[in-house]
Amino acid sequence: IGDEGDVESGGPDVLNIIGYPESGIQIFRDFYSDFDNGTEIIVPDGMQDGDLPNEVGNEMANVTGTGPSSDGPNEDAYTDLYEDEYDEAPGVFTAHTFDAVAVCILANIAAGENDGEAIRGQMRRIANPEGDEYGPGELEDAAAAAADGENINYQGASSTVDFDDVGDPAEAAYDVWEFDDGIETVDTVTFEGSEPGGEMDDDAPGGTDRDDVMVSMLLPETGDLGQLGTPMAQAGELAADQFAGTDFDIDLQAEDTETDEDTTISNGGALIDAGYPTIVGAGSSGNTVSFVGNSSSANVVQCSPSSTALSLSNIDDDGYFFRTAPSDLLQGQVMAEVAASRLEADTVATLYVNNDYGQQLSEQFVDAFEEEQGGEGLNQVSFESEQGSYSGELESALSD
Amino acid sequence: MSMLDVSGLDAGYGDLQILSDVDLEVAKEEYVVIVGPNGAGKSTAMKSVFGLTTYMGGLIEFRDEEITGRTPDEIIHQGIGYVPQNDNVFPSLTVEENLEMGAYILDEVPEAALESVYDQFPILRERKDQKAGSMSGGQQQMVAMGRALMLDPDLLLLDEPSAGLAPDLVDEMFDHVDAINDNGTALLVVEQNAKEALRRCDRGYVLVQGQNRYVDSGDALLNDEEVRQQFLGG
Amino acid sequence: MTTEQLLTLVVGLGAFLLLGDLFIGILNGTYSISRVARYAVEGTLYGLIIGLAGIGLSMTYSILNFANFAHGDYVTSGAFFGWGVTYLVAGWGTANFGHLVLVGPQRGVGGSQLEITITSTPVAIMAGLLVAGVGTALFVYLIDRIAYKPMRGSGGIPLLITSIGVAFALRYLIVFVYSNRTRGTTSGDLPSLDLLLVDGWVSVDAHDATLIIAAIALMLGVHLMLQRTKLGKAMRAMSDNRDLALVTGIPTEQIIRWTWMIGGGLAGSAGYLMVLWTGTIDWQFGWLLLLLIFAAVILGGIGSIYGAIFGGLTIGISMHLSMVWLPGGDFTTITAFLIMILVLMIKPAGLFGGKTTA
Amino acid sequence: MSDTEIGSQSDTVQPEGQQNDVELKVDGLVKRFGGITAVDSASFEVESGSMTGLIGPNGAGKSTTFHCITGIHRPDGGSVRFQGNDITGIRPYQCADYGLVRTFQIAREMANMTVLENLMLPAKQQSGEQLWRSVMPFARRDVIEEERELLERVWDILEFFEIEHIAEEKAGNLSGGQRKLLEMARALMIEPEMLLLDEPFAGVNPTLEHKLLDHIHELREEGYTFLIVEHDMDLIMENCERVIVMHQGSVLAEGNPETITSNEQVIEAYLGGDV
Amino acid sequence: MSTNATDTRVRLETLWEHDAVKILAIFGVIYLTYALIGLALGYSLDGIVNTLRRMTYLIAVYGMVTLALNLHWGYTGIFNIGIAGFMAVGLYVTMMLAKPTDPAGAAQYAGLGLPMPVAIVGGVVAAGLAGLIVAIPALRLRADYFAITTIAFAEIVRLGITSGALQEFSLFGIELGTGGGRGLIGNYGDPMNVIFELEVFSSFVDLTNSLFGFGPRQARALAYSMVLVIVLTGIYWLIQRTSRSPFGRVLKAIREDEEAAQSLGKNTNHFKIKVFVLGCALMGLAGILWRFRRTGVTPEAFRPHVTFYIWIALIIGGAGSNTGSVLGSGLFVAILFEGPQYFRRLVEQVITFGDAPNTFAGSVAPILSGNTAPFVRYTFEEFQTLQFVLMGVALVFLMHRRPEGLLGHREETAAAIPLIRRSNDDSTAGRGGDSS
Ligand SMILES: Nc1ncnc2c1ncn2[C@@H]1O[C@H](COP(=O)(O)OP(=O)(O)OP(=O)(O)O)[C@@H](O)[C@H]1O
Ligand SMILES: Nc1ncnc2c1ncn2[C@@H]1O[C@H](COP(=O)(O)OP(=O)(O)OP(=O)(O)O)[C@@H](O)[C@H]1O
Ligand SMILES: [Mg+2]
Ligand SMILES: [Mg+2]
Repeated sequence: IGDEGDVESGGPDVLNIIGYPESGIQIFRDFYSDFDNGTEIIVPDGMQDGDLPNEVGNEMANVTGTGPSSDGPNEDAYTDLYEDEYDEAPGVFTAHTFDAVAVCILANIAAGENDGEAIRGQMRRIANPEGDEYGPGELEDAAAAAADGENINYQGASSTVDFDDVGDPAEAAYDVWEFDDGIETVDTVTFEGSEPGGEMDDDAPGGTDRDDVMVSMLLPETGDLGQLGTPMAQAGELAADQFAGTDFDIDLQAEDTETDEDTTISNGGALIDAGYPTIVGAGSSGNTVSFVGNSSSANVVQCSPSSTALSLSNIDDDGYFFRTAPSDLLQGQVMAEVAASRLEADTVATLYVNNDYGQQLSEQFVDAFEEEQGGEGLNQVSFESEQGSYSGELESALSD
Repeated sequence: MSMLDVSGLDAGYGDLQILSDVDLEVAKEEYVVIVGPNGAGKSTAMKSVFGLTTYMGGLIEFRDEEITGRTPDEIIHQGIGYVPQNDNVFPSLTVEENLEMGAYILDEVPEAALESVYDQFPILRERKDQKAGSMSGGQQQMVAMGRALMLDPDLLLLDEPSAGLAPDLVDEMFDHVDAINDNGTALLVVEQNAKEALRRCDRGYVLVQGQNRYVDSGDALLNDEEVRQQFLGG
Repeated sequence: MTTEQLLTLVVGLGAFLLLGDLFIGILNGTYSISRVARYAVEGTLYGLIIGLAGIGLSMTYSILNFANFAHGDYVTSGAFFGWGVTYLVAGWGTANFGHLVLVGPQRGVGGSQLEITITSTPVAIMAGLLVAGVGTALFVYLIDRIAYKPMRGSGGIPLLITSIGVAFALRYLIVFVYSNRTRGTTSGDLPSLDLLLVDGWVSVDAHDATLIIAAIALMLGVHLMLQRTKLGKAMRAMSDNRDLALVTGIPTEQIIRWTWMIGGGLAGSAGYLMVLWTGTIDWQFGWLLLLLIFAAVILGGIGSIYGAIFGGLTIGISMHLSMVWLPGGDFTTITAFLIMILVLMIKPAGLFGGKTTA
Repeated sequence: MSDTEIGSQSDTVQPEGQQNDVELKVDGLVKRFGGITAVDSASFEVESGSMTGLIGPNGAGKSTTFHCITGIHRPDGGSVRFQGNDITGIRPYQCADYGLVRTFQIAREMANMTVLENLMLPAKQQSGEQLWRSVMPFARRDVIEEERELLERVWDILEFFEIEHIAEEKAGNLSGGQRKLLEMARALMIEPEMLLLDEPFAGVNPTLEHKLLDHIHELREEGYTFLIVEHDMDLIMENCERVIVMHQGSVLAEGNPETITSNEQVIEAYLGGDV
Repeated sequence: MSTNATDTRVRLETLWEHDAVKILAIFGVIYLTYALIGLALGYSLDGIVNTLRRMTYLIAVYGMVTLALNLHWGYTGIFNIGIAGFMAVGLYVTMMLAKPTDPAGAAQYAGLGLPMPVAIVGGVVAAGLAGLIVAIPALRLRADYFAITTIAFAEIVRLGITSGALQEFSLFGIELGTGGGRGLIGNYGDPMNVIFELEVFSSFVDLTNSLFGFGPRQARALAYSMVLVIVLTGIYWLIQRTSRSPFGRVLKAIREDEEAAQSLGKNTNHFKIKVFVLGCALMGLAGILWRFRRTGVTPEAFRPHVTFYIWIALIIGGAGSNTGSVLGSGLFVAILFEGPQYFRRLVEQVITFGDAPNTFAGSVAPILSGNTAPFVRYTFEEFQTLQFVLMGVALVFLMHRRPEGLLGHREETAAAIPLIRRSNDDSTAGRGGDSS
């Protein structure tokens, strides 16, 4: 078979396929049936689905993946909680959702009222350094401390959960994984991105004598990201359940985005109307981008657990938008490094889903690979989801 | 003995009633003509026999059996043929295919019937592979009639067979119609060429505003001063 | 007239230049031969599916005189019916009945676990294809009874609007029943024939071959059926003039029923074969195919089954060949639509013009 | 016989008309559909203010000739002149602008518009047909004024044809004959100078036919020119001063009714032996 | 008493004949219902007002597009199913014109930095031009071929702006971009600032604050909805005038029989192109107003289903009636678009469901043993999906039962004046006598 690969030599050493399993199944099928000539493949979090090899009908041994790690200080505590409750391993972004819900509830308790503006001022007081540390298993104590107006430093399941001045997580960790009867993490890379910081209120009113603590989730339970969103919502419920032993009644409401812009706006609007001061969501960056204007203009805090697009860092949000998921700025670097050192590539190409996520990650990856790793980026080819065949796209991406 | 017997028929389109209390009778081998002003409901009456209008009351019997509510192919099975007023050929089918369609309800194309139609209208044999849509108006009228004759019906309804035909063809058409009648087929014919039709028929109806106005033998109607003045143009 | 001639000239010249460029490019090595050949093979397979599905659309279009926007969802329905049966046969006893018949709505049951390929489970695939055809035929007939029959005789546009409603309802009912998960339906290990073509390989695997054989067999079958029976003539008669057909004694309802069933059966089979070929199934692939099917049918001229096949192949091949000049997949669909629009400009009645079913 | 010209030599001899102005002149008109030549270099003239009949067997090309004159079809050859202007191959709406209007063999009423709306439609030079005039407040005042005047004219014509009683009826609900009346009334609303009538009396009851003919004669007196396709020979003989006979796409004969009826070729091709 | 009763009934019936009354009554019912739903869901006043505001926004935008479609289909018989494409052209062009020349921060792509009013005009003109490009070659096609051409055009537009080729491009040396699949971020400040920065507006903010407890940004949103209602009224008026005029009469004639209209001296192509371009421009305008205040837009927003929504709204209201178009949009938004979700929330408020089965099979199997609960739960879980099924079924049902819609049966007279019967003495005074 060796010479078969040589016939069309050249082409990239590593191909980065950025997208979701919905299209990924077809892309990999086409790849293995017509283009498998020894090229290594790297994929980001979007493809982190342990079932993919089954759907593709191939072991996918040449695929290496990266993804935001749930490598927070309290990852294990969280994993135990999750497995106890749902009897399955937590998936990608579930820890981020857990943390987002926990922080939103704690900030609400600290603010003492269901008011988005007040909660905005408490988010960093709850999460950032300078304060007693609490983890996922200690949320009842954390709630009591927050109600007393104390400074607390929530130490999450996904990271330490410290927000920088634009509301992004200051620290991020990435797993490097492979397919091996599911997802097998083979390495973890931690980044110290930016400094924790940004505006916050000077003190916390707190108090226990109050109405329900209202918090909501706006996650994709159906649509393209439905597979991803359902466990995320479960993790969010788990976080709310941790407050069961406190004085507070938690009112957690979930709405579906259907991974669709209009539905996001419509169902998110209903959450705002119902008076929820915080919204954990939305799932995909595209939906989040279009919803940020609505939440911030209604003075509602939005905290996304899975929108990783770069553009969200600087979006016009009046300080209301936070996220527990790291920006793709970092994932691009991680992938570049994995490609260069682990996979020993000199040249790379990307095949990316034509949306915010795919485009940005592709650019970040190639930039990082060229500038930091000194390699060469060949083709960056976009694809539309839901095609019957991707051979044309693969052909272009793999050409020299 | 009457073959077709329509009595007290009310019919129309949707909510719109066109015919009220219309009686029509055609006896075996009889040649009956309906005349009347435009919009009187002549075509409507014919369509009603075939169940193509909204039925509103009355009785339609064929050989003493009620046929209201039957589908057109059932009625054709009973032995009635119909040539509508306009658009009465399948333009993209050849002449022969048009004729074959006339015998669709049979399993086999009846060769004898085909031959006899060709004998009656020799031009059709000459042009049997031409698309019917490219035939002239008069030729199309022959195709339409030939198609209706394929099953050798006992009663044939013809809606304005001479409309739009050149004078020589009009005469020819009337002769054809006569011949069909002579072969034993009863006829119910709507004609605007009223004088000629009445001259040739056994009996005539004058239909006005959806109602029977006069019924009489053709000659009697022709000679009736009032009918002449009002409906035959003097 | 003159503008049409001018357009014909321009388009003809354009096509000539492109083909010339392709030819020269291949000769002087600008375009890789194997690559062009791969595009051509891929395009042909795609075109066969579009053409097969297009026959049914074309027939109902000409007889009932309306553009059926639900046709794409018939394709999807058929694929799901058929693959449910394939899963059942291939996985009988190994998994829960519900999961099998719903083509694995949840993870865990899939083509690779059941090891489905034409060589390892030929019976399951034959049974699936049969059910895809017959089941869709009956299903489409049922839809006709419910949705279209009450509107017989309405104009083309009200029916078209109705069909948009049917398409919406059907597509999301598929989601409701089968879930919106995209899944892989076949196993990866598949015998294939690799041909060395000067500068690279062109591979045709067993499923490609199955698609070609089945599609051609089905097309031939329809051809013979319409030639040998008077059904074909009656269909033409009906598309000429429904009312006249009625009073001629042609059982119009029966003809309509057959038309729907033949068209539906072909659509279902096309859907099944498409899934066999691509190896994945999801709830909207038929809908996404629909506009291409329309393009093919219009290109070939409505009412002509040969037109539909020809149109399908033209669309499929030109979509893929367009990648020679416009690499990546961004412009394939745009190419197909532009070709359709251009043909409509030049020949408003389609290439095969008029009605020539059978 | 001597007055009958054969084929296209028609323009050499002046027939016995009252005025000698040529209103419409068709020269060498050709129209093909695929393999069929529907009109095969037909040439004839129609004099101003005359009533001319156009007859010929089915499929002779009469309707097609009308289509070509009025721009529904674009002729493949030949020329058409109307009042001295070359109007070959013009668009149908331009034809109406010149004052040449036709009716259809099968009435083409606007089924879902009322008879009134149908008749308001054709009038020429309605400033309200410019979008901005209909919309802008000041300009619209003039439009409304025009509409009032137009409505008056419409009622006049309804009375002329004695169909006031169906004025508010939807045109689609009219009977075949009423539609023919509407068709003609609508053509007159354009105030044309010449009317081409394609079988205006086919399917019209004889009594009504006579009334219509009276109307046509009245209109002629007002100076309209008529060219009528008709199969009813009696009608042609009694009402037309000139007759053109078409056969297989070309003009077979032209002349006054008496000469035409005695022309052997015409008898053979069209009238049948027994006339 | 009874005469009084019949009297009021008659008076009510005559009242009902007025379009304004119809609109007010139906919208009154819609708003009241939603206010009550809000109360039942425990919304506070600002939540309820906000719900109604969003409703107004949606109805106004859908209303505009439906009116434009009515001009195409209802009046002229032009079958346009490429609506989404024209909306996309309008919005994208406006955004590209308005975006600042310097692509700083989150906004990756540069624009021309034109003032918003100019950009809007640009977008509307561009949508109109797109209409012209489609119309000139395609309007001579059969209605259904034309329809397929328009939807193909809309897909070409959507795929074109998604494609990498137009992601960033330069036109005459000016940097522009559609952003490809990533879309555009509207980093040009609030386009409504023209109004919002007026002095009077601050008192409006104070007013909403004291009435509903709105913050300034919510007040802006409310004001924006009101602006949309005004624009909708303007478009309604424009199209109403258009249709009730000699111009509208020709459109109607084209719908009925284009060739005959030509023979009556009407340059129908001219009219069709004009009206198609006008409608497309209005669709572009609606596309702009729909989304230009949002943070960003992606091409996904213009998938064909948007077009079908508009069609459903038109069919509900009745093609051919402008009032019907507005009513249809209202009912579409209230019942089919937003309604099902509110219904679900209401039910969830009352009943708490346990976990639903994961699959359809899992929900159906228990039915055999008489337990329908899992099926009900599954159905509820899949409510979003069923909403689309409902839309489809509604469309089919309408086409069966009421193809003319709510008001389409009432053909509006196409004349600038009422076509009344002339009084008798008038006719004898005229030239009436000469015909007898
Ligand atoms: N499909 C239809 N729907 C509604 N009304 C109709 C329909 N067909 C005919 N009518 C109406 O029914 C009446 C009778 O029409 P019909 O065709 O029976 O007249 P007719 O006597 O045959 O006249 P003609 O000699 O002109 O053909 C007319 O007023 C006509 O307008
Ligand atoms: N659109 C067309 N396509 C093909 N052939 C046509 C077309 N229109 C007319 N023809 C053919 O042209 C010839 C002349 O037709 P035309 O309608 O002009 O005849 P006509 O003299 O008006 O006859 P009639 O008295 O029957 O109305 C016929 O042979 C007809 O079949
Ligand atoms: Mg009749
Ligand atoms: Mg004719």
